[in-house]
Amino acid sequence: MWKRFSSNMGAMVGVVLLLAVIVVALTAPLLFPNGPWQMVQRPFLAPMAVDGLPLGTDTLGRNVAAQLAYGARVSLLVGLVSTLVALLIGVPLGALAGFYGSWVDEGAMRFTEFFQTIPNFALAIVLVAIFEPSLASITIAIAIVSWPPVARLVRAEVMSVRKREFVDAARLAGLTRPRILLTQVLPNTVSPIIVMASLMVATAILLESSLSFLGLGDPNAMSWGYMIGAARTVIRTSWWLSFFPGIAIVITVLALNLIGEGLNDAFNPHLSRRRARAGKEKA
Amino acid sequence: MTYLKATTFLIAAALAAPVAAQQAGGRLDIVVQPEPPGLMLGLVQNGPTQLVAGDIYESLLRYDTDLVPQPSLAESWTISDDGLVYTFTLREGVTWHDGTPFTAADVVFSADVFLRETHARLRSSLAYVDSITAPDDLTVVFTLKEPFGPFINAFETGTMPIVPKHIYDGTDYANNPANATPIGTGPFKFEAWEKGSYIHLVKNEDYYIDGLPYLDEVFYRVIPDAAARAVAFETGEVDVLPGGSVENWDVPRLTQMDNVCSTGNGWEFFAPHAWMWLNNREGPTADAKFRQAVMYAMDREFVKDVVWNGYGKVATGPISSKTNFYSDDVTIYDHNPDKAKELLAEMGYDGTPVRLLPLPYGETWQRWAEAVRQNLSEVGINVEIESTDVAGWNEKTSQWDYDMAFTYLYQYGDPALGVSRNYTADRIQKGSPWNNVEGYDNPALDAKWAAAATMVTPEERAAAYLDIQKEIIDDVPVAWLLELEFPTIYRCDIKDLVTTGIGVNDGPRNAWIEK
Amino acid sequence: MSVFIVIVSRLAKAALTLLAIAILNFLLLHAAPGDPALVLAGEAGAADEQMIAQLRERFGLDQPFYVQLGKYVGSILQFDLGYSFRQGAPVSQLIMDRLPATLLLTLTAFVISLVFGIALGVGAAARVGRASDSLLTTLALLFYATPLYWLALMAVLVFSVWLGWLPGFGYETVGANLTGLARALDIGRHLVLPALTLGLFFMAVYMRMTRASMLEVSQLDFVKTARAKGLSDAVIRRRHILRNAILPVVTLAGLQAGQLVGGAVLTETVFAWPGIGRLMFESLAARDYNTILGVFLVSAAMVILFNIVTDIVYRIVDPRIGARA
Amino acid sequence: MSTTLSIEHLTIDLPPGADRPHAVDDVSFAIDKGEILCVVGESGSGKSMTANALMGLLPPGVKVRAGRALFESRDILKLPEAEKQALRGARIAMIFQEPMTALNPLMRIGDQIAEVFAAHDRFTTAERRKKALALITEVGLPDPEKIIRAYPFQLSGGQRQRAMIAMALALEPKLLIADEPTTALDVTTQAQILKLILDLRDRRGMAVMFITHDFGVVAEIADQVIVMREGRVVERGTAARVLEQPEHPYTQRLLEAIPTGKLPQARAVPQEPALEIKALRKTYRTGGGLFKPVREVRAVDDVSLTVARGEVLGLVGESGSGKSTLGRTAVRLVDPDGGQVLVGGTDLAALSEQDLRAQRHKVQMVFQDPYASLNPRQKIMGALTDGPIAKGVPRAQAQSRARELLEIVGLGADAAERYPHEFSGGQRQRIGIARALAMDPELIIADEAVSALDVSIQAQVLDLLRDLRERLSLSILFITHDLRVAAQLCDRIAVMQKGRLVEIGTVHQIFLTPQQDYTRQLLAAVPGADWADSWQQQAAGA
Repeated sequence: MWKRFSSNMGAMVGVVLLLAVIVVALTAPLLFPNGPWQMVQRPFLAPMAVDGLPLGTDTLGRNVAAQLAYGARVSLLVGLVSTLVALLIGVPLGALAGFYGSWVDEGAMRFTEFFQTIPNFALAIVLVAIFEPSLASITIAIAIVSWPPVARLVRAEVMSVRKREFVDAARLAGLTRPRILLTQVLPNTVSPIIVMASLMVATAILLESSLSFLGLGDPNAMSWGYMIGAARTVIRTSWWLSFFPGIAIVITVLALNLIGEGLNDAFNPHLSRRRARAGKEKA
Repeated sequence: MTYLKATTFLIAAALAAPVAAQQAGGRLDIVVQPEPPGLMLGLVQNGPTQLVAGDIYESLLRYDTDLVPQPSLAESWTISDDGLVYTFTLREGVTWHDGTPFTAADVVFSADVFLRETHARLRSSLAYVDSITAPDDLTVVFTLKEPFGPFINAFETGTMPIVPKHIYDGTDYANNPANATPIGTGPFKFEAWEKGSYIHLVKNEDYYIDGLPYLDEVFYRVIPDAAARAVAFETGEVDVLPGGSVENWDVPRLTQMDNVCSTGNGWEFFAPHAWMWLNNREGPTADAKFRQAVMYAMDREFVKDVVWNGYGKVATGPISSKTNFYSDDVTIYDHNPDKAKELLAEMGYDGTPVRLLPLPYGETWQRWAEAVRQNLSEVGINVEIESTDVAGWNEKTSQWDYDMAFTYLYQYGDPALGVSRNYTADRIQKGSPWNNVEGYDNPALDAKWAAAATMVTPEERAAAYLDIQKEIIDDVPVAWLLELEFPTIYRCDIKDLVTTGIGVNDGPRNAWIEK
Repeated sequence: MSVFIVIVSRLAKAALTLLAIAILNFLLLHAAPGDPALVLAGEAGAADEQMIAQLRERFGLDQPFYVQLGKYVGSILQFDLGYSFRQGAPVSQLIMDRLPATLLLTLTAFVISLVFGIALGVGAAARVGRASDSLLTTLALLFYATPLYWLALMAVLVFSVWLGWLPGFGYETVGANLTGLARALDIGRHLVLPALTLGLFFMAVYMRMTRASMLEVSQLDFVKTARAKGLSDAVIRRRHILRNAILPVVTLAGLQAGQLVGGAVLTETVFAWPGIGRLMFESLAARDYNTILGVFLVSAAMVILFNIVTDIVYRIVDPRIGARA
Repeated sequence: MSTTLSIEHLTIDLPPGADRPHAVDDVSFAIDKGEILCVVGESGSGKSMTANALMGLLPPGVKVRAGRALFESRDILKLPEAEKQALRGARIAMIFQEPMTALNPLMRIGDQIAEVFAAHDRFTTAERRKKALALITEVGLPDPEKIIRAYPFQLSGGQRQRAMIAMALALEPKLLIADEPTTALDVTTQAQILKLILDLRDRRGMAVMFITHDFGVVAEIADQVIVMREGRVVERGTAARVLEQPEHPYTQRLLEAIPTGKLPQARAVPQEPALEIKALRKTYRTGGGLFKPVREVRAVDDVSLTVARGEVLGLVGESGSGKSTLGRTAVRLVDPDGGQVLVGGTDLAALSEQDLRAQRHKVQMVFQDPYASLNPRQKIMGALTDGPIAKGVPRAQAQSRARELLEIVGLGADAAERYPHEFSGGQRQRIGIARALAMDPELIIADEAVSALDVSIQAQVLDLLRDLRERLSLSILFITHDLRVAAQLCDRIAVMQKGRLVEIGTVHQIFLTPQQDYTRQLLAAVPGADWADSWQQQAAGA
């Protein structure tokens, strides 16, 4: 598994990039003890124009480098937590639907479809606007719009695993259904869930930045989307204010996508190999 | 400062033939932001509606940039010496856009019937009015119950738009189908409204002043994104950016372009005054020392220079320097963090966090709130910014659910119209974000405000307002910030665009394009 | 099962879903602080109790909550989206005014992304492992990771401001009074940037998906059969692999086409495109309940419509579906 | 007779990192016109690679290293791609193992056949259609006009294989390569397809390279045989010679491993029942939505049978006969619609979910697919102890018993700490058996437990079962589609068809004096039945 993953160059690039972002996020308070909001110099200083401000200053003379570092914290936090919350909603729902079938499945899937019918970015906007922008409301709104695909994926996986013979064996062993679901079925759906989760973190980061861009960010937390939103009015005079956070988002999202793809390839070694084996089994 | 003179104006000469250089023809594209909810000025008086409908509707008077009244639908007027009787002589030969003649009956209907029902701000002035009569088709008489100095300022288009009686009399005003195609007496006629895109006005060929307007048509362009509005101006797609339609950061860049002029004029009548409501009822902000500390902690010059690009003026107190009866002979709060810390120590501030509600009107206000939070945190005040949209802001301020909240309000030329409403105890009423939202209760001052409003001579009133300003500024009921100045940006070949105290709102009437 | 019956049963289900969406959103919106009367009064710059009370009465906000909900649901059931008091027009009219712009934008973006996405995906799959494949997949990954609005900003900056090739915003040149072909061309020029920026992300999605799907299908047994028949690679790709590989792409595209309508808020905002996404966003801050609800219903209806269309397309492409059910 | 294809010293490289360097190593053989050559081997023997190399269809990374393949006096291994393409389908045709997946699911059968003509630019559209119809008729598909418009999913497995053959024959190739074309089919269908291929060979005089792992099939069809093992040819000769006098030990082992029609001695079986099934019914309903008609399949239709203590009862039938459903219903993996399943006096069919759980251990199952029957994320120890612990056996005791059982099935106790992927298919089946035994069941149901295994592995597992039967006096319900396998292990055999029990009797009764037509058909369809009998008799006599 790890061998296949580590031999995937894209995935390793992703890991390195993501680690870099994580390190920056973790060390932000050490690197910039005064926080991202302090007005340190004249506004609109270009990158490298003044020592100690490698990325320049923003509209209020705040250190862009510090903002980027603190922004990484928010992006990663919102991305991770909202994905976790989405998993907490989607995995049980999908697992129950897929495992128990019949009316449980029917009900859960109607519920899921219902959420998929509402345009999800619009729903996120309404949710954040209504609960007022804060990290908590943004995280929850993102989770609420992103769980349906999780539920569908888990349901499909559970339905396929549930048909495998070892599940029958576990039933014959006298294990209770919940225990079979937890110990036999769910562990076998972990790989696709992990792959999906890594991609969801990426999507959540994009969503958070889009909300912040529209002015629906947490005003007390410096985030990349906020930086772009704040800087877009000065994009022509001070390109770096929207350029750097944009690049930061691209790098982070790209890294997560690369990792997700790498995991996917590692979990599902090349189809031809799998097919060859399947062929052999039948022969 | 200019004081009002209650005298008779004869204006025939004032409207002498246009200067030879003025050229007719052409089209003006003006940004309007946000899209107005409606154009029937009698029903809706928000900013965008005033901007567009100011060309369609008119009132009896106009006001120049020194707030001196000028004739409009009224040719001349007199005010009795006791300040109680205002007599207006209307212009002859004025017709509505649908061809119906305009008469004094329209004025009486508008002021006494229509606007009494629909226009909250005018209603408070009309409270002083005893009767409105039309002795003949060209004369209207307003009789007051008691003298009310600022009454002469009530005849501005947005304050008292004259609406057509023949269309609205006896109808359900709000649901009258004619609201979609407004009929006024103004220099431009409503032509089309492509929702989400533009409003198209065309020249009123039958306008009662020969030669006016010069322009053939005016497009009000709806462009929801501030950056896109700036681009639109750069690429020449729009010609005029009324105050506030681009972010302040773009102003210097745009004004440095070739053939681009800007002016801070045209806001004198409104004199937008920005401050933070400080909740006087509870929390740290209930303590005057805390409020004074806030004043000292803020670097308002920095905000003016950085956030507002140098436009505007640091406010000294409740009355704008553009409004009548302003005085700077008061305590001045400079940026003095040490003094602020001292005051906080004296008061015994324990670090209780205070919530700060920015005004949800775009990046400028957001940055301003961030700068204030940083200033306050530097003197040891814990600030949390609460984010909300326009609806949430209105709800929170009018329900007093805030600690500190940004706002700005218009002053309409006179403290009795636009200032006292925010400080007197009788205006402490939940449900409105324009009254005494901070909950400042000072009975002694209440009496002084009331007296100053009904004094007859300007001199008396000036003295009374000086007294009020000195006292209230020491109390800091709210944290005054800036006298805002919203520069109007336009192509230099557009002439005479801003000639009155309400700026572009009625600018196209006289504007012309140099070819 | 015949297509007709599918449509009827899906429409019946859709009606229930839409009703549920109306109710949920109604509850959500009314839970938000502030109401349209306050906003409208607020924008007027001054108001008093009387005015706000008047407005509330006009908007029907003075009535008990359940009465408001009941009335709304009642009118929805009669296909009446209500009246926008803020805009002074029936919601259906507001939406119909804006809908063509949104449909034009999203459908163009959709077609661009689908056509180019599939074409590039097929191309990349055919050159799998080679430099051109790596280049295409890397580019796709980049577009996939780039925030839409940022790309939009950059596009305006470059193509509109610096180069001046294309208009950076708006739906058409205002007041040009163009008609016929000239107007269509004018709208087309305005359409280029927003449709491209909106389409690029989805193009990346479809490209990656097509490529993966092509590679997966090309491993299947029947492709070997086709080879054994002596078919050329091009014919195999077109007739055998692509037709099978396109099924999951069609499904995804169908799901997203509907979402595009609601998701165009960002693009419409940056490019000042007068569509319903922007209408919703603007109405939200003003708490123009009926309009927001109307936009939600219309976009949800779009989602459902697209899903049904996808279903039918699927049935046409894949003979197994109809028979199996 | 002229030689159609001649392969000389063919060597095919595997990609680096594979378990051996060459897929095919120095292989030579020839096929004459009108001759059927069977290439026999177990999985991984390189037989399919050889075929793919001839077609130019080797998977990426696998390359021909040396050798030539002369066909129509050209070395087809060295032809440029365009000429290989012209050859494929026209001069050399190929059919595959999986008729289910080998046809494009989205294209009509007629179009897929006509496509062969199009690929080689023959005939007009109308002619193509006529030819396709003729081919469909020739391969014995019913109602050609309907078949030509049908999609693959509307055809049965046998019909699809016929359609494949129609495609392969379209341009009258000189050589037909058939890669295990009947392995996935039922015996009766298999017999029909084999007959079809023989007929076509006779009618058209083409050469056939027939790849199979089944000596029964070889006996039915082959003129010449080569036996491959790990990429090398270990034996070659005429079918009769190889079958009757195998020279190479590997061939001998393979032949010995074949379950044959040789009937074991009947054992005395006690009459005490371990499992009694009474009037069991199970009907599957599909559809039944608002607009969908209900379709009913009677998977188990009023079946009664008894498995005595210590007895092995074989349950035989073709796919869709309901034999697996019967097995699954007997252990309540499927709830029956009616009837009783009595184990030690308890009616499993009547128990509530909770009561059932306490009784589950009495009947255990060994499954078909060795790769799906073990949880890949659980160590073997867990698989073997979950059940006993749930039943109330102390953990330590359950674990020591698990190690013991692993020894018994021939794996060694240390297998307990490993994961399933570390074991081969045959080893996994042993683990599956150990898992069933761990529950101390009164009866084991083995559902096609050896069907997925190679012949030699199959023989080992059957040996194990036979051994366990003796040592532990197990009662087994042995479900299989393969009569030969059933004959090896079972005391009695029950034959099922379309959900009904057709016939039940001792092995001798069923094989020697079958009472029902269907049983006779099944017996007749067993490939190589005649040969096997004769060879066994001969072997017995020798």
